[in-house]
Amino acid sequence: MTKRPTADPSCGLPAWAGQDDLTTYGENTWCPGCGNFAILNAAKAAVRSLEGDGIGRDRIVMAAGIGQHAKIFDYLGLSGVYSLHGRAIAVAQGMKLANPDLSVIVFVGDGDTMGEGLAHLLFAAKRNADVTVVMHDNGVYALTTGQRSPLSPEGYKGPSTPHGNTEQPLNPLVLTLEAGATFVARGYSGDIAGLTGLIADGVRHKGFSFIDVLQPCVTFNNRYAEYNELAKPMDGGPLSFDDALALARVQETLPTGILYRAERGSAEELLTRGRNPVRDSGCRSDRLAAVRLLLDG
Amino acid sequence: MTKRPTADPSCGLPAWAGQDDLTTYGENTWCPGCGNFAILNAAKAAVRSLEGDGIGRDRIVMAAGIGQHAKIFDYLGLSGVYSLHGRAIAVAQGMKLANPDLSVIVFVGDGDTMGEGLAHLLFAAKRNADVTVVMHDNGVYALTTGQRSPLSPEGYKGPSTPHGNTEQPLNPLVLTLEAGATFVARGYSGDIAGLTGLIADGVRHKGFSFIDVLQPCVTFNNRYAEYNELAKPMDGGPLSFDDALALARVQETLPTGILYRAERGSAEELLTRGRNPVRDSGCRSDRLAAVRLLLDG
Amino acid sequence: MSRDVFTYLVGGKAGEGVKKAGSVSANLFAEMGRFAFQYDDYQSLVRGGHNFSVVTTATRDVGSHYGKADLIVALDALSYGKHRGSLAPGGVLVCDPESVPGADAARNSADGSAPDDGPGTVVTVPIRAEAKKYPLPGLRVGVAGAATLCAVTGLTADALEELIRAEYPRDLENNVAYGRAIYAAVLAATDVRFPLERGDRARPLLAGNECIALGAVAAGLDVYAAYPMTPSSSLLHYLAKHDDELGVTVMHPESEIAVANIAVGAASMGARAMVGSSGGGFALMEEALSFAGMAEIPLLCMLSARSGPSTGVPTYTEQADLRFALNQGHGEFSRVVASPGSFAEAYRVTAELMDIAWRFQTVGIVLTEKHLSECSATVDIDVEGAAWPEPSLALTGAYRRYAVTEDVVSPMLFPPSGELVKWSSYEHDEYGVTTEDGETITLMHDKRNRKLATIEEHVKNLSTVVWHGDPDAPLIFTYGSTTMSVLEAVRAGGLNAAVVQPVYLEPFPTWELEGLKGTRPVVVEQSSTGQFETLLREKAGIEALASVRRYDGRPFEPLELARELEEVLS
Amino acid sequence: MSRDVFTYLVGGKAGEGVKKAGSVSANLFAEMGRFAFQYDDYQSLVRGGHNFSVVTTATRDVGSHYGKADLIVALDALSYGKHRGSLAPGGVLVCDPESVPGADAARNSADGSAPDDGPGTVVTVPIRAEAKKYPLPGLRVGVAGAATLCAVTGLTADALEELIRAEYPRDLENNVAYGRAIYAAVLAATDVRFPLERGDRARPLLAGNECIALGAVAAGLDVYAAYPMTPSSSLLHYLAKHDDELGVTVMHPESEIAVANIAVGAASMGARAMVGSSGGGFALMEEALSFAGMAEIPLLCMLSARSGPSTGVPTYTEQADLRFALNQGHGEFSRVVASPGSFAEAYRVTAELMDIAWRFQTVGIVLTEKHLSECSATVDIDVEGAAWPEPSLALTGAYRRYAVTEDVVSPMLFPPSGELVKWSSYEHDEYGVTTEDGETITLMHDKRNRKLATIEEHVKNLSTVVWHGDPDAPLIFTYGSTTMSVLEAVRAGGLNAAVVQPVYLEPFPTWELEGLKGTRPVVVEQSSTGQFETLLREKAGIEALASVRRYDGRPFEPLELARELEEVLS
Ligand SMILES: Cc1ncc(C[n+]2csc(CCOP(=O)(O)OP(=O)(O)O)c2C)c(N)n1
Ligand SMILES: Cc1ncc(C[n+]2csc(CCOP(=O)(O)OP(=O)(O)O)c2C)c(N)n1
Ligand code: SF4
Ligand code: SF4
Ligand SMILES: [Mg+2]
Ligand SMILES: [Mg+2]
Repeated sequence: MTKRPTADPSCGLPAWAGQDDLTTYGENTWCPGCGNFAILNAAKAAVRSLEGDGIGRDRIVMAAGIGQHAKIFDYLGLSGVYSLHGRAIAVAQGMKLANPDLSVIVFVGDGDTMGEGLAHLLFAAKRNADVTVVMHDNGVYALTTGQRSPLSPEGYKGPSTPHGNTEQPLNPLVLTLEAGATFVARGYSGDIAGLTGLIADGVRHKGFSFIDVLQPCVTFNNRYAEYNELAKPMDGGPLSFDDALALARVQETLPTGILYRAERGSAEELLTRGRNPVRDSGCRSDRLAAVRLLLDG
Repeated sequence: MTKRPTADPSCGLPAWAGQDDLTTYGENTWCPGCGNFAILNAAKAAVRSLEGDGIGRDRIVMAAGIGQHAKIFDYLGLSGVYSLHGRAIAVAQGMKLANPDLSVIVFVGDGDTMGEGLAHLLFAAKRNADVTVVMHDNGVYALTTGQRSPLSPEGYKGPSTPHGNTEQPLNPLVLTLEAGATFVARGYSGDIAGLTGLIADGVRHKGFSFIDVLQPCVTFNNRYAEYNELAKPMDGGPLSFDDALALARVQETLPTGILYRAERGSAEELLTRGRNPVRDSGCRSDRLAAVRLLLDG
Repeated sequence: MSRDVFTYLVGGKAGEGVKKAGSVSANLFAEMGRFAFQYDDYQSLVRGGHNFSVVTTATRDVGSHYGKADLIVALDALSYGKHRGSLAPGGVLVCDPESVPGADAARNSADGSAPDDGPGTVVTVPIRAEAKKYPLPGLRVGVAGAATLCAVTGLTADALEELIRAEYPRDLENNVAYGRAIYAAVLAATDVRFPLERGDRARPLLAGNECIALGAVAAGLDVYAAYPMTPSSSLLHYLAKHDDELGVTVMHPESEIAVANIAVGAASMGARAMVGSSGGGFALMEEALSFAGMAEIPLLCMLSARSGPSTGVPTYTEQADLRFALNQGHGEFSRVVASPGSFAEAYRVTAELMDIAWRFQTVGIVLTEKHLSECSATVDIDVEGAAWPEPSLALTGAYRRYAVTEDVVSPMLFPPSGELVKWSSYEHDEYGVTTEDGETITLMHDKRNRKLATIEEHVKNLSTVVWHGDPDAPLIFTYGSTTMSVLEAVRAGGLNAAVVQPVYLEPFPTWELEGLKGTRPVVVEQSSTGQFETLLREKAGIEALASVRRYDGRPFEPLELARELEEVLS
Repeated sequence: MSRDVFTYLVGGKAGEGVKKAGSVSANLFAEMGRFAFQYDDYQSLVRGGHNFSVVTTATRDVGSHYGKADLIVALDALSYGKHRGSLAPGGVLVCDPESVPGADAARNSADGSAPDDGPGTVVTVPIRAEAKKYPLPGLRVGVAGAATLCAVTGLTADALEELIRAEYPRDLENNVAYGRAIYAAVLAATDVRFPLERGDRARPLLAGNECIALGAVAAGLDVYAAYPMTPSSSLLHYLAKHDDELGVTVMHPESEIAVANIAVGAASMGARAMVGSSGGGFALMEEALSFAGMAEIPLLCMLSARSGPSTGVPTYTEQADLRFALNQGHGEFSRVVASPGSFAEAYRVTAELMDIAWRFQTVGIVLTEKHLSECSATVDIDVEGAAWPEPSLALTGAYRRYAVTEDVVSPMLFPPSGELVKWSSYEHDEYGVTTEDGETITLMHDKRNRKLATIEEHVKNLSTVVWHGDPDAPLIFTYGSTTMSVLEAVRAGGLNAAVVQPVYLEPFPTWELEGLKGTRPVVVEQSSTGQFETLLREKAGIEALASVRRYDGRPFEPLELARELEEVLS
């Protein structure tokens, strides 16, 4: 249950702050040991790193889906929108479109965005929307108590598939690459430093960034042991498209890092052709003049 | 405007029949020269070919989305469901699940199924739903007067993108392959015989079949000249996954035929574990006995 | 023969420029300072079939096309067959002898009536044979409409040429030659003339969706997102075409779900966002409406109904989405629904709802129908009369997005701002942080519910119910685009009736209707179950004396409606 | 001390087996032939936080848990703090000294009341210290609940062992040893005993969603499709778990949109299909509901409401989706909505709606709330009383899917059949072929609308409004799961009141309520805007004398509600 803020503003922290100036007072309800803690910490570190580059935290906003992953919205001291299950990437695109000066980080779940919201993910990649998607990939619908997600392996037993999952999993890295993402990375919650770098780089990248973060769910899908062994930083930087795709298919090891990066005009710059809808919004007399123009034209 | 049936049953045709026993009286409203006519003819020929194999037309049902493509529902003398824009593949999966003895052909548009309904397509591929998707790929939203579709090239000018499409197109063959489709083919409405074979083979294939049919829209996207040159039957049969993927990426030629075929348990057989929900539906006393069992258990 | 109301009908195949022929004539009338109303009847197909366009004009305001036409141009046999019966007494039908073999001059009797086929004169003119002298004959036949119209209404051949220059610039010289030939042929074929007086002043000719677009722009529209769906698509097309001039960013994404969530996201960062669709697409936006309601994100929507349910009859009209529009989304949140009864009102109401959406951080729905969305008319728009949103904005300070204030609404603030601004679909505390605490849940429900009364107070200052005509006359209730038909019927039939038209439907303006409790009006609507009638009974205690309904997808015809009304009113 | 109604509360962290501890006790009571009602209060999290389970039992039917508990087991400090105030006079609270340092025996005064903290006795028992003697102590503490309950209610240690064998078989021997130790410690710590009489006979203990599942199965459910969403998920889980036994195929696809369209597709081929969700997921199904309405495809839906709007408070209850449920989907089509007021009614109503959906080829919605979906109780289900669908099926012959018949509904036929069977979302003719013809559009609207009256006639034969108690007493109106709370309040408070509960909400059973027009009942509901009250006023002309509403996500507490009712009734 959430307590109202108690922080004393005189101590220098804002009224909503919890343990630090990037953490709210929102009571953390993740299970002890959950990989989500590391993602939260990496996100905070990434924000600080971006501030070092001159991207102030006021200009960094976030959107979240619905799921355990999304609770990060309540904890992280960034502005933004706690949206709907599966819709965070659509909402984030709207945020970016409204004010392209903002950097938008989208925290999504694997159920959230590979299931309910798959089309938004792939279309954001296709049009190269300039948002950074951090997918908390725990291979399960955790918040709703462990049903299989689109990334769960065949045979996975959850409450909706007590006889075992009959479907084969989707490959998120492959699909985002194929859909046109210009920044595709794999992170691991067990490597906060690496993840911090990925998130910051994703934000720095102009265009659609997708980071598949291996996130063990200690309660429903505890894969720490496996990930600790397989998820090691990859050698070298981004690969060619073909090599990235080949690496994305490998399941025997799970190298982390930026698999692929490319340059292409972003959705918003192509669509707005340089305008900033919020900043350049016309005043009343501009608007009425435009109306009159069309009426007379 | 549709006329009520006039066919005289004494001539041997059913009351609803139009020019032949696989065509209804529904008035055809496609533009003269439209590629959809050829798809209709290929579908009829495929049904006749399947009948030759002992798959009676009563067991072949269809679903259609909404768009110009979907008008085939009104013309083709098969039972089925004229569904919603983007939802035909979901509806078709329900039809197949209800009665796995049926063969289900799904006629969809490129806007319909690569836009509004993308997730259904990719999930049907993922779970290997045993339905055959015939995608009328005209690269445009024809019925709604020519807006760009997810397959339209960058720069395409339509009424919703008068300054030119700012997005790059999706590749339907690549995405269905990557999602797990076990039968992926390209057809061309200019080659009715080839298309007939693909549809019949798709139906024969146990598992998810996807046929991307190049279909010139003479009104909004007339690509006959280009297709007549580039869309030639490929040499040889299905390829390895990697080769199929490589071929699917090529844009300089558009070889038609079965790019890829593989065997894998189908969604319905894995889910129903051999039951046929409609045929094996329990009678009232069975059901009440089951209820009592659980109440007492 | 000069007539008070003159109606022109042109029919042909889809793809032959029928709609264009209609709008050319409507523009011509508008430039003559006359009023005009254009209705396009078209099928859900792209080539072939049967389309027609009807334009009615007068020197006074005209709210509908008429069923009987004074001049009919039938470009093909189907049009001849369908519309021969629609020729007004004394009218003239011009058709092509090739398309209509039987319809030759022999049919005409001396007094200009063709006894076999009903009233009026039928003449043939070589529309297609003449066109075949030039390339692309199929694309040219629309010019025949303009030529015929000019000939019959007594305009000069030079006036026709000017018109063609303005309206058919592609392959101009051939068009002019063709038009002059048809003009001469018509003059030779018939003596029937309808000289049209000039009216008071030229007015712009606009479609309903264009009025909605301009209303939104007048109220500061920044972002419009939509997925094509008849009859809402023309709003998307219009804004996309004029985005630079209007200062609007337009996006057509992958689905209506994306549309709604993109708009919500855009609004959360301060952009005045709007979405539009028809029933099926709107149904997909419901979850996002409830989201906007909970998060208190301003969102303006346009819902243009077509004949339903489901895919229905996409290019035809109906008013069957009323209860759907009023009850969208799960849970309890404020929303405002208004339905314009005229083109000018479409402009005004859209701007008002943008204002309301932003002022109260709520969902606004412009409910309209194909009939208003896609018809065009000469309009007198009160450009300056548009509302301008005055949202409550925070002066920086310790910001709480959902601060519980005396003013009911919590001030807004948009990044970058130096403050933490958290919008949430979860139940939340004042900072927007999720809560499961019972007291806070109650507090926040109450906070949101207080807006209902505040919105009602605000709406009371607006024109929520429009009275047309003598308030002491027998009452007719109607709403939305049907208002135009009813008003025209009353005018055409010279009926003694007052027309009462609720513009706002949520909050329902009971305060305006209190005096009418117990009255027994006639209720006119395009719904098969009488949703508006039910609403009147349930909200305002007004029981219908008689119901006049039409739900075959076609709008009411004013003279027929007048007869029906006369019957039930007497 | 023997009590009419005995309430047991156990509280701890999520993941400690709190809910299980509640259901173990409820099962124990059920096996004693008693009635039991279990309420689980949990947060939207998986580990930690604060969960509690309350079970109230009696030898007569009991429709709610109670707020004051006779026995409380507090597994952690939070539970102690939250529930210390909920101890009934004479009750006992058992807690762990480690978790609750201050709560030691010293707090107890001689008469068993702790003057500092309110009534009742607080005793400490080494729940955690004892558990630490075994592996996985955190998973074991739930057993302490069972041990305490047995000790305090005077059951023997052997009875406890039997219970543990049945309910905690994993690592059984350690559980037994642990349980016996706690049992002994409780006996030593307190003298308070609540001997519980045996009741008349053992009844099954079922959750509301289980009753709905069984009702659907009784009426022939073939295919269930759903996407997880609290509080509907347990219906999915239950059917998935028992699919073989029940003969049901269960599918969890990619989204609710897929769910609804898969179900429509399945029904079109003859499978009795059902879908379930909560508000947000249901909102996504709207387009498909309108589709089912147009295509006349039978579709049964379960909508279980939670605290809204939008994502809201997922694990808490509310009745705010009423108007949403009644008005789903664009356009005009028939639908039937009913809301069960008890567990047994959930079974009956679900089967009835399956029958109605198939008989009339329409949409049926079982509207319920988290409170019914997720509470459990001993139920007397009339298994044989379930309706069985009797759809109108075509004898082969020249088949027309949408034949306009005297019987109103067009017979169904499923492939393979030798006939052409075309279902369509477009407006269609009798064969299902698309039409844009005005006459056919009207005909088909009329055809579908005729079902409204036919459905109403059918529903009139069902138990649409349930009267509880003396009809001459003052009236209380309520519906849905709130009925259980109201009935318990009336019982607990000994109120002189009749409770009137409309089960069917669409068609609204005005015929049953005609005699009540003008009465001024009290209206009780869990909605902040009074949707049910509005419905009563608008549909039945019944104006509330007073409204009792709760919308903090928690169900009503019977004694508090009784007091509130007493106040407004007098
Ligand atoms: C439309 C809709 N459907 C279903 C839900 C219920 N729901 C909430 S979270 C969730 C799954 C979460 O899985 P994932 O996205 O993987 O997040 P995780 O909890 O694993 O972090 C679901 C199905 C919802 N809130 N909205
Ligand atoms: C939910 C919904 N949104 C939009 C529409 C409107 N609509 C009908 S067809 C169509 C596009 C059709 O494009 P495509 O699927 O490519 O078919 P085509 O006409 O090109 O064959 C659209 C957007 C609709 N019927 N339903
Ligand atoms: S359930 Fe899994 S994902 Fe959720 S908080 Fe616990 S460990 Fe993390
Ligand atoms: S518009 Fe295009 S797709 Fe539609 S019928 Fe005409 S040619 Fe075919
Ligand atoms: Mg997950
Ligand atoms: Mg297309």
